[in-house]
Amino acid sequence: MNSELIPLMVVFPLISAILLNLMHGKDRAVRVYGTLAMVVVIAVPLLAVYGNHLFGAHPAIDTPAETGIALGRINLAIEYSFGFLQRALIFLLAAIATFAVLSHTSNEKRASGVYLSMVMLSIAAVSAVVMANDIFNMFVFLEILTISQAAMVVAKGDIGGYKAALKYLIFGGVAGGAILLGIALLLGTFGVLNITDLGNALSGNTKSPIVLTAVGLLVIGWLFESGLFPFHTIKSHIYSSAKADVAALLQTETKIVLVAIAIILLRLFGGLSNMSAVMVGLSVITLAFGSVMALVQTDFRRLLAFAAVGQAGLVGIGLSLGTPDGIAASIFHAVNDALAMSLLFVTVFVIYEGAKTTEFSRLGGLLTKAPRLAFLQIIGIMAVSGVPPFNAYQSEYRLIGAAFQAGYPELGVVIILGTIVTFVALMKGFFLTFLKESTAVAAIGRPQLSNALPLVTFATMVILALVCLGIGLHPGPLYDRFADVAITLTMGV
Amino acid sequence: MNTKDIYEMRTVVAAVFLGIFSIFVLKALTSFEIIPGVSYVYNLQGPSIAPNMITVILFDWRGYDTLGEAFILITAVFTTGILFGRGVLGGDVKVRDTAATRQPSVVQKVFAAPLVFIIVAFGIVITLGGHITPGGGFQGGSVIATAFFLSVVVFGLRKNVFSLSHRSLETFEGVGALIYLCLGLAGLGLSGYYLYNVGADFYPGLGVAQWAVNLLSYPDATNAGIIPYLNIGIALKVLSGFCTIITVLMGAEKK
Amino acid sequence: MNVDVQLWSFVVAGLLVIIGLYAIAFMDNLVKKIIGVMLVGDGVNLVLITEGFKPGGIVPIISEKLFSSGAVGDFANDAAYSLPFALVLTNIVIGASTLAVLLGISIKLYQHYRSLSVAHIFQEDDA
Amino acid sequence: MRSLYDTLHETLKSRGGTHIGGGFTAEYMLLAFFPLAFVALLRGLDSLTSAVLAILVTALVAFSLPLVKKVSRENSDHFAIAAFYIAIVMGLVLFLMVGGF
Repeated sequence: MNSELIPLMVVFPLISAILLNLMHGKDRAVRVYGTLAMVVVIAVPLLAVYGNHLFGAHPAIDTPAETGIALGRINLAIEYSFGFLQRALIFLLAAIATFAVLSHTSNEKRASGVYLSMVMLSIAAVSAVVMANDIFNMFVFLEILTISQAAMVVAKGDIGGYKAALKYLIFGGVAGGAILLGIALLLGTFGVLNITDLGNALSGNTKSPIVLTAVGLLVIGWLFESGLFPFHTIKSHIYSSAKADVAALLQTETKIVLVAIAIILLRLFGGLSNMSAVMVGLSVITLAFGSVMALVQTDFRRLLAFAAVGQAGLVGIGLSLGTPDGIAASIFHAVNDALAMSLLFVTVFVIYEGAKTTEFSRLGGLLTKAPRLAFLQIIGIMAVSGVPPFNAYQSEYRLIGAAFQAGYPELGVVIILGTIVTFVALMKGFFLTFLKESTAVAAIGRPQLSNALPLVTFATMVILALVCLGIGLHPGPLYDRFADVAITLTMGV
Repeated sequence: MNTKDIYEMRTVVAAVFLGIFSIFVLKALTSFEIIPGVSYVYNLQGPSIAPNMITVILFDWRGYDTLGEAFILITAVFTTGILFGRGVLGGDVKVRDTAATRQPSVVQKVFAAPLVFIIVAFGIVITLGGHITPGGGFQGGSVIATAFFLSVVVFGLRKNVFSLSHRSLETFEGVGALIYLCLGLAGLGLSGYYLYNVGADFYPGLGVAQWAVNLLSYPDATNAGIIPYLNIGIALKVLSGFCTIITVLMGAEKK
Repeated sequence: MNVDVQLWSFVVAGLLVIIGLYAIAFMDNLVKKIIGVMLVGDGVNLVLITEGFKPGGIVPIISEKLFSSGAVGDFANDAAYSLPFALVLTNIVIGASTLAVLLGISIKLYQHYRSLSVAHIFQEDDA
Repeated sequence: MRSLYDTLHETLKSRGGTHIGGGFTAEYMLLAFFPLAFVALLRGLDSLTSAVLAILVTALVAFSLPLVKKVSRENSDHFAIAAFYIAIVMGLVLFLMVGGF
């Protein structure tokens, strides 16, 4: 039952964060250690055995009568559970984070140890949230995630980043307060923090006003962490204020956390129709606003940021339906979309590095200068918006099927519409960057975009494109196992 | 219509909805029925580790949460550093500190210096007795940090009693966090469970080697195991974390 | 009597949360908004502390006399609920960390805009 | 009376720049989106109420054209706007969870 490698997925990045911070200033050491650490970060989730890990070795005990808990056995220790879903999500995170780290060490003149340690801290935090079977532990690591994401935005050192981080942290404080208040209500009523125990204690007991208030507060926290409706402007501000290669990491983290917390909510309050309705509603609104706002942006990074937020709404729809098909399709779409969106963010990163701007009014006619980049970006656009041979087609198709099956045909139509809007928005961005011959560009001089891409960045884009294509051609191995996860999840409810 | 007008117009709507929110929160809080829950089990089993239940929960049952909490502080310290130029992308920015030295008055000079030493001693007592009496690493570390604040406020950043450089504070912080992480790793290596309280050896069936138990058990009447060492690590980390934050915030250039 | 203490403590905690939210939503000064965030955190802390309160309970630190007499079961029955206190300690540190970062950011914003008015700082973000 | 197209064109032009095409697409997409999204959201109610509400929403959307400018103002980065919607959603979520239905 006990795998010794499970805690290392969190603890190793934490150790690396400390060491990288101490190494800051020694350029070469930071580069070498950062690269080597990522090898370990990728390897550990692949090597770890499925199972649970009890921190401090405290086993479950028979419940004494004086506790007032209506359960036979309770867990005393903080528990992590590691299965296929956790392995897939953590591996995805580690892969995208490796791209971010390599992009930093190969493109920056001076590698920043503090910055890389922030990347490490956010990896640790997301891994912990994905694996946590303890609701308070989840909260603690969500707070680390919030602050370290703000730090990655602040590290650019411009005033827009400070404003984005300020909004993010203030509302993060509100959302964190809401989550902790929800946890406090549940702790006082049921006396346990372990999610499995809490789910057992809750079963058939979700109608009391205290529990419903706690559910509402936890849902508010979920909305913030995954950037859904009222928080979507804040998330997109964060994405567009960060450097584009980090934005790829940030949006991957957001989607993973979205899935992780939604699964915790489903495990605790799965049968609650109110919660499902609220979550579906806010996800639909996010999809609508995210993709429409992407259409009217005048800056490529901002456009991508809103498109990423809209796609998060798409992921939220399937999860909040609560049916096995919907959950499996949503998790699959979260993975696909994180990959394809990362590809797009990296292409925009290249454009920014070459042209020093992503304003559409100052871009244009890059096709002749960077044909390979244009080709890769077209692949990314097709992958994100569900054009057949690529991966998101497989998941969106299943998502629509799940919506029909759950008895929400109009949700299927909304999903199709949202996908179309995203496609139009991204194609608009592609047109204005690569095809249009703009007079403004002639006036300020063509942006200097070299055809010789940095090797690491080019390799990143090619790998991501190939993975998108590969999953699109063979969705079975991945999707079937997500379907198994979803079925076990809904069986427990 | 600019945003200010909209803002004023909408205040009422937002207030109504916040009112709804508050009504439900207050209703939930006033209809609360609390059960002892896991706390009872902790209170039952805890005395065989150390007398102070809260320390035992913080560092044994939920020691892993405390690790996370320590890393939140570390993240905040790094972020504050980034804000003021350390580790910014494209090379560090040196901040010219204007509050470096300050001329203290006689009263300040006479009273501050001894007070600083008393506070430091008090903080050390709180840290080392954390598992027996109310206290612990967080409390002790923050008490020592207040001594640092006092000395910085009275004597200025450059000539304060501690004369700790930014670099050495960072090293302290790293060492504190690494003590915690490595004690956890010791548990993982010896018993297979991260942060297992090796010194107390609460579950003897796990096959922890006797030399390790002897090495990590704290020479005390109770059987606190690694808890006092974790306390020391946390105290170092909290102390240097707060000191770094105050150094950075006070060093911010006053334009 | 004790029940009243607990009830009023919960009410005060709820009010702290609400006042904090009010400050975040309606006050223009950046520092006041930050104080609002802290108030929300403190309110939640007070909720947790009150959950740990047990009418007629004792401090959850066992005395030497009680321990050596072996009456650990009595101690567990009498002592206040100790888990919420540990959680509060964690949340206090989280609050302090967030406060440090927020104050750092507001120093930077003040240096740039020479103002702490949020309406002024975010003026150019109107669409 | 001027055609709707001209009205739209002028409003979008006042946003400046070369993005009238994007603006138009967004406008039509919003027209499609809002009624559909509301139909999806209102299905918890009985069919008569939801039909009336859906028609009401469609009418509201149709009469408040052009929408793009309003929508992008409501989604700007300003702190106050974010705070406004967050306050509304916080109240609404608790109302729907605890008090509603």
